Amino acid sequence: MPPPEEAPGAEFLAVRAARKTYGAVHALRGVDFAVRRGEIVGLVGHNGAGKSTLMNILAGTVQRSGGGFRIGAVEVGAWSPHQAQAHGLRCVFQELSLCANLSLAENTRILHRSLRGPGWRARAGALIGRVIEEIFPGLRLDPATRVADLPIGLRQMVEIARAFAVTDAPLGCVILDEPTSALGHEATGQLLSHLRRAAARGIGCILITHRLDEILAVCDRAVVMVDGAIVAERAVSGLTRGELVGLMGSIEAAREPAAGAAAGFPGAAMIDHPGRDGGDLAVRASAGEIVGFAGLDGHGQRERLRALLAAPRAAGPGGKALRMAYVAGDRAAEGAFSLWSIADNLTLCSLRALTRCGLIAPAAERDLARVWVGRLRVKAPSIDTPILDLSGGNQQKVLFARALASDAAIILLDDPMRGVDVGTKQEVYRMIRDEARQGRCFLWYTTEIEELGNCDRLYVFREGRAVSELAGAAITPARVLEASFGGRHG
Amino acid sequence: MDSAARSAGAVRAGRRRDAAAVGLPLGALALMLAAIFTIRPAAFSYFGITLLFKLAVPLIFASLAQMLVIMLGDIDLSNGAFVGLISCVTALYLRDAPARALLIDAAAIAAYAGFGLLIHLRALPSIIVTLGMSFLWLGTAILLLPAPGGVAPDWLVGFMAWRPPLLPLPIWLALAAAGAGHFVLTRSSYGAVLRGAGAHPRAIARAGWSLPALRAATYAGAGLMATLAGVTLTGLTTSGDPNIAPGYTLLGVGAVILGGGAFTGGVVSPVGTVVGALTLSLAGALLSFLAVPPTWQPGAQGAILFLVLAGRVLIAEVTP
Amino acid sequence: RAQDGIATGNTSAMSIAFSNSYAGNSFRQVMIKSFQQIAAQAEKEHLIKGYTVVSANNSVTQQAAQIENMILQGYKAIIVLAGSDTALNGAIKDACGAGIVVVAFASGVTEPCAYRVDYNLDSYGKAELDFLASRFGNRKVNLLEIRGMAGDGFDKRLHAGVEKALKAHPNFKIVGQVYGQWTETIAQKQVASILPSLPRIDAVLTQGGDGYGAAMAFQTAHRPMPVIIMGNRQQELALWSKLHAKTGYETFSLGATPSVSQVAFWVAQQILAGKKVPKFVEVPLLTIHQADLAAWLAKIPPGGVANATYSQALVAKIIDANVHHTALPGIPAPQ
Amino acid sequence: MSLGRLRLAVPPWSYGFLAALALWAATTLHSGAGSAGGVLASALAFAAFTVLVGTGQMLVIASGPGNIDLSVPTVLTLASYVAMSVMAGRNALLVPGVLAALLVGAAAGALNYAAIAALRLPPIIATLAWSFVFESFAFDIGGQTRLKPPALLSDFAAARWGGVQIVPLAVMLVTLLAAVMLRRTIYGRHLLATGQSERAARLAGIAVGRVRLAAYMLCGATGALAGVLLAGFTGGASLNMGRSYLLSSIAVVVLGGTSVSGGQANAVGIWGAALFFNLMTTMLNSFGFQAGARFLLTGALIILIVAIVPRRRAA
Ligand SMILES: Nc1ncnc2c1ncn2[C@@H]1O[C@H](COP(=O)(O)OP(=O)(O)OP(=O)(O)O)[C@@H](O)[C@H]1O
Ligand SMILES: Nc1ncnc2c1ncn2[C@@H]1O[C@H](COP(=O)(O)OP(=O)(O)OP(=O)(O)O)[C@@H](O)[C@H]1O
Ligand SMILES: [Mg+2]
Ligand SMILES: [Mg+2]
Repeated sequence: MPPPEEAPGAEFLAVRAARKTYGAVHALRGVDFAVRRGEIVGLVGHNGAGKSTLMNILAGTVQRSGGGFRIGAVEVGAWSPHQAQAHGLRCVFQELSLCANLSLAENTRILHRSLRGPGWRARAGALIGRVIEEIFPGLRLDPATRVADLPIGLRQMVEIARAFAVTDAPLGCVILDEPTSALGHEATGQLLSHLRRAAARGIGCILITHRLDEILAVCDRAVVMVDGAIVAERAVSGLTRGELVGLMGSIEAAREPAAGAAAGFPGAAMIDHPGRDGGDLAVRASAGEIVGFAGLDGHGQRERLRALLAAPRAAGPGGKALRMAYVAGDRAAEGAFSLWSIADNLTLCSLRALTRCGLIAPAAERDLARVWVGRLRVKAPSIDTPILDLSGGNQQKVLFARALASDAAIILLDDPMRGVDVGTKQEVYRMIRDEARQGRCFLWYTTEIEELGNCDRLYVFREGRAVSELAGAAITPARVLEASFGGRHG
Repeated sequence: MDSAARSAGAVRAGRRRDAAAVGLPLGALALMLAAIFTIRPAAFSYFGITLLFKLAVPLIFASLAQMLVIMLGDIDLSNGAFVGLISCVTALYLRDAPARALLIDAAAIAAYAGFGLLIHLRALPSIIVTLGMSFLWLGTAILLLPAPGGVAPDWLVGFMAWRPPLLPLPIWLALAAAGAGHFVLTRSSYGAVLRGAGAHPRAIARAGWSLPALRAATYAGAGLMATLAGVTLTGLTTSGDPNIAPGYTLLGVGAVILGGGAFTGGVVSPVGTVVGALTLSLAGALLSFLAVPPTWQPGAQGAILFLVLAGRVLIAEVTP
Repeated sequence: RAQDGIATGNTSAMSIAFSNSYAGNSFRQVMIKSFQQIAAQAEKEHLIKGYTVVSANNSVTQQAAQIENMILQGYKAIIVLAGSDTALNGAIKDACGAGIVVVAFASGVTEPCAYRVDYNLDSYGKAELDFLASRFGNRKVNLLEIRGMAGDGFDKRLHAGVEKALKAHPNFKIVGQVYGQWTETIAQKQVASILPSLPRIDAVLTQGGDGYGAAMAFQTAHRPMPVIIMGNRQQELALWSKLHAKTGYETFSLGATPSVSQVAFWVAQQILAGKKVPKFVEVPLLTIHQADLAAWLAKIPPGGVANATYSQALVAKIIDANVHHTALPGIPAPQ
Repeated sequence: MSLGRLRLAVPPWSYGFLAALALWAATTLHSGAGSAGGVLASALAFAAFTVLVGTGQMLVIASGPGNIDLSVPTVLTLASYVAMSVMAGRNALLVPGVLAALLVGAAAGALNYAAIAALRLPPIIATLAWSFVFESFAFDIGGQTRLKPPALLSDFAAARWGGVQIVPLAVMLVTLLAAVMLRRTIYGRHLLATGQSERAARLAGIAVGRVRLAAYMLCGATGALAGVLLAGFTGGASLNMGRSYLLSSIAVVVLGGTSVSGGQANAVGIWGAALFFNLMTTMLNSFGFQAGARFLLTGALIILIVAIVPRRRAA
């Protein structure tokens, strides 16, 4: 859908010279930012650029260290989540903000205070059901479902719907911080078209995403942040992906072909994991191979990765069982150790190699951490920085480094690029290919179809089974999609 | 899309889980009652059931107090000592100076809320703060009443001995407590916010609620429940004792867990808790029906606990 | 006028229950065993139909619930060692209301319908201080008092006895007070913690179960051993005997006998058999003087407590002595 | 501002030591300089047992939210009875007795974990239920008597080495070992990782179950060791010897800077907290407050200390 030609409406909210510091870290260094009614603003920037911080300040969940704040024409001092709600500002945060123990209806009630009194549950259920149907038609979730029972993708959809639901205060602006990182292909499309519809009704939107195509598809204006400052602002019409990447200061490398097989691999077989039944292919992988797990989100790829982890290992060269490492995409729940520094997180899987006479050698440990922080360009003051102080993407890099730094011969990647910026992605792709060339074996589950181009071979999953196998030149988005939706493939 | 089917399945699983949370302690309770009625058929009477569950009434309220705190993801080690303090206040003042008794009770509840606030604002570990609180309650109780004594007002003793129609008083009170708890915490719109605050406080704060206020309110609610426990207990014992109920602290935790609660915050069931309290109270008393040699009585108590709770494995089976 | 001697009413169809508040120390273990022994004997002799012992885990609310259950089970008498002076009043009243004989022993149960079998705790404190007076005369004496548990009725009554007795001895001064909870290890820790801040201690008042801990604390702190009133535990007596051999150390030991549970048993049985029994039955404390020390030591098992067996006849005599306000039959030292 | 900087310069776990120091000073002021040495010696001697029990408890608490061992007092008692029974008062049987106690402690820990894992019980309930069972075993073994230690054990427990008590020194060694284990061994890292996030630890290749099992077994073993030493120090194993270690073992761990939500532990801080508790008892005893006031002050001091310790706030 092309952006509308008419000028956007009146200014809804603006910050001037907004600053935020965390101790010595300047997360925001004097940012001017405004959003108008009916306007969709795309916010892009590398990991740790300060996007989430800026949104948190707008939503009132983080107090700014300095700068002005205007809502409509009124200058405001203190700003709280409650005030933000009352003025019709909603935020879908990068880490989900639904209470897992509550039902959809109850979660809706949390955000909408007017849902109370007799019959509130029915009203809340009807409201959330209606909005879900409007944004993601055909989803039909029972409002009595507990959020804990939903997979992450559905939770994200519910949270988005909750933000767009309207009760007493009119909706002014919705902030979406990487809403599509957990959404499948179809849902992403549905969301983007809903954003356009909402904008047409005069609702402002701020969309943060690392998928630049989404920015180009729906936004009116793109704002680029680098290191806590806004470095560029452009109207999107006429902007190309290359230009946008250029504004962010990193150049997108041209995609190299997968190189594993070309360099004389595959080597020794490392994995031969039988399927559950006849319709489920055995997963095989060899040293030097990058094997992708494709298919729609939540069709059993992750479960298969976990099964591989638990299965008995093949013996390696020395007769010892091959070791595996796992990189989780859900870093908060399955990856990061929140009380630890970068160094502690990074070296966890390499401790055996760092041990001298039964004790871990601190110097060796720090060296290892420094090397990998350097290689992956983790943006942090030091290797002793607590991992939670890093931006989401940088945390993910540390988890990547943990797996790569270990002596694991097989590395399982569970949608590991969630929330990683384009520049870093390119670096990581390169690193994966390098590591594969040196004899490691990767099994890589991803929901992003372009990423699959890095694989030598892939298994497409449907309804919990690996239903087909594609290799080399056969890996094209069209064939992957066809297999995902059940088209027969030879 | 299979999301509709998945969601419907999840709803069914959720209902099963809720039912199991209450059904499990209920089953254990039924089994124990069956054992008692077999050993002693005379117990199956209005009079017998009254005697069996009399002392469960204060434990029900103490468990509900503990449940509120566990709902926030905290634990309350001062619960039993607080019940002791209230029992002293009740026995000392409620008969002759009711206004004074109510004032002290109100101040104690406010103190509870204040400590809840302190725990939240300074992000303190509740386990140690409530341990400190338990000393405060005990010290105050001993200052007020240096040795067991005092007299409960006649109306209170009379009420606890009242024989209402149809069902024995303890059963009526259990039904009322479970019903009120279910309505406030599980059904009402504010209950949803409170449970949410226990599970994911950040999400609740982001939705514009004041966490300090929610926490203070919940702790005050816990204080109120513990006060009810102290008052009803005094009505049963007819006098006050600072050391009367330290056992309620862990029994209450047990009742909450048995009733399907979890320490992760936000996952509690008032109905389950009430049934859990009835079950545990009976489990402690069951020893007098079983001819267990004295040496092995503590062991038998441990075994009963294990048996009663072993059903959780079944819950885990039905709900992956 | 009550009939003296053993009442012989037929109690062979009646069962007696014993509700005990706490079983977690050796004193209580011996007490339970003493009860079981005498009750089993009585059962064999068809004096009773059956008996049961139930211990609550130091929880008075649980004990109250257990008593309520005993009412349901049709016991004719319930013997209670109460975890609280007052907290069981409701349950005891229910039992009395159901026509059950309730005998509370070694506890200050205040419910008037219950019979009480107890020591005279005033005499406990008095005996301690009188002995010390005999040792120290009119010299100024510094005392350390080890009490039981704060907020407990037994502790309060015993302490009140001590205070009363102190009035007669103005030269005695309590310079320190700790709570040992009738537990050796806790008493040792508490005494050790206060010792450095105290002047010379001449004597230590105890409540039973705490004398040895106090002695250990003095020993570890390398302080001169004061006259510690002992509590009839074997290790206390052994230490006393050892010190006596070495330095001529002399003290005095007194305390409850665990077998007071037997007295309570017979009192209950006698009431059921029709004997008129006063509401308060005083039982004698067991005292050990230097002269009897060796004899007692030889009889008590290592790590055990001085004990005596109460026969039905002896208990009948104790009851009669209470009725007539005559001297209680003492517990003779073993020969 | 300067206060804020001062607070940051003082690590949280050292607050116990500072508070202990203050209490020590107060007691000394009250009862004369001559008492200072004796007060400290007695505090050290008794703190040693609490620290020993607390060190095991710390490993359990650090192994994840909700993990706690309430069976410590009865394990301590049971192991002590087993040890005294095996030793039978003879010096020659000292080593077998200690080994038997350690075995009992470790087995108790394993049973605790087995109930937690197999019956899916919250640790607080599972360990409580086991503690009842262990109590019955202690009743059965020792019940009616107090078992005496061999002379060698009593001598060791009271021994001094140039005026310094041996047992506290030995426990300091245990503290050191625990601290090194947490920071510098693979097991320590795995334990702390497990404590922070079980799922993440599993995916990082850590055998979470085995790590927790080991924590519970170590906890049982330290409790058992404390039981043996305590029997030596107090002249015998008695049924209620473990009574005061239930809440104190948890309190010293938390006050010592270990997080109740798991994943973070501090072995050295336990000493500060244990000294604090012991010196508080000393102070309250020597000031001669009434019982009620003693409890009030105890509660107020505990809350005060935790409340003033600065901690990393959640964002
Ligand atoms: N609570 C905090 N404490 C300390 N530093 C923080 C905190 N939150 C964010 N930061 C720092 O602020 C900077 C901006 O982080 P922010 O989360 O806004 O980045 P982002 O642009 O959203 O990145 P991403 O795309 O990875 O989500 C980062 O350097 C981060 O390390
Ligand atoms: N990511 C991984 N990398 C390497 N090994 C792993 C990984 N995950 C699990 N394992 C190994 O697989 C085996 C089984 O793992 P599992 O998670 O079932 O262990 P657990 O249940 O925590 O421990 P236990 O077997 O003691 O109950 C363990 O030996 C573990 O070391
Ligand atoms: Mg972000
Ligand atoms: Mg396993």
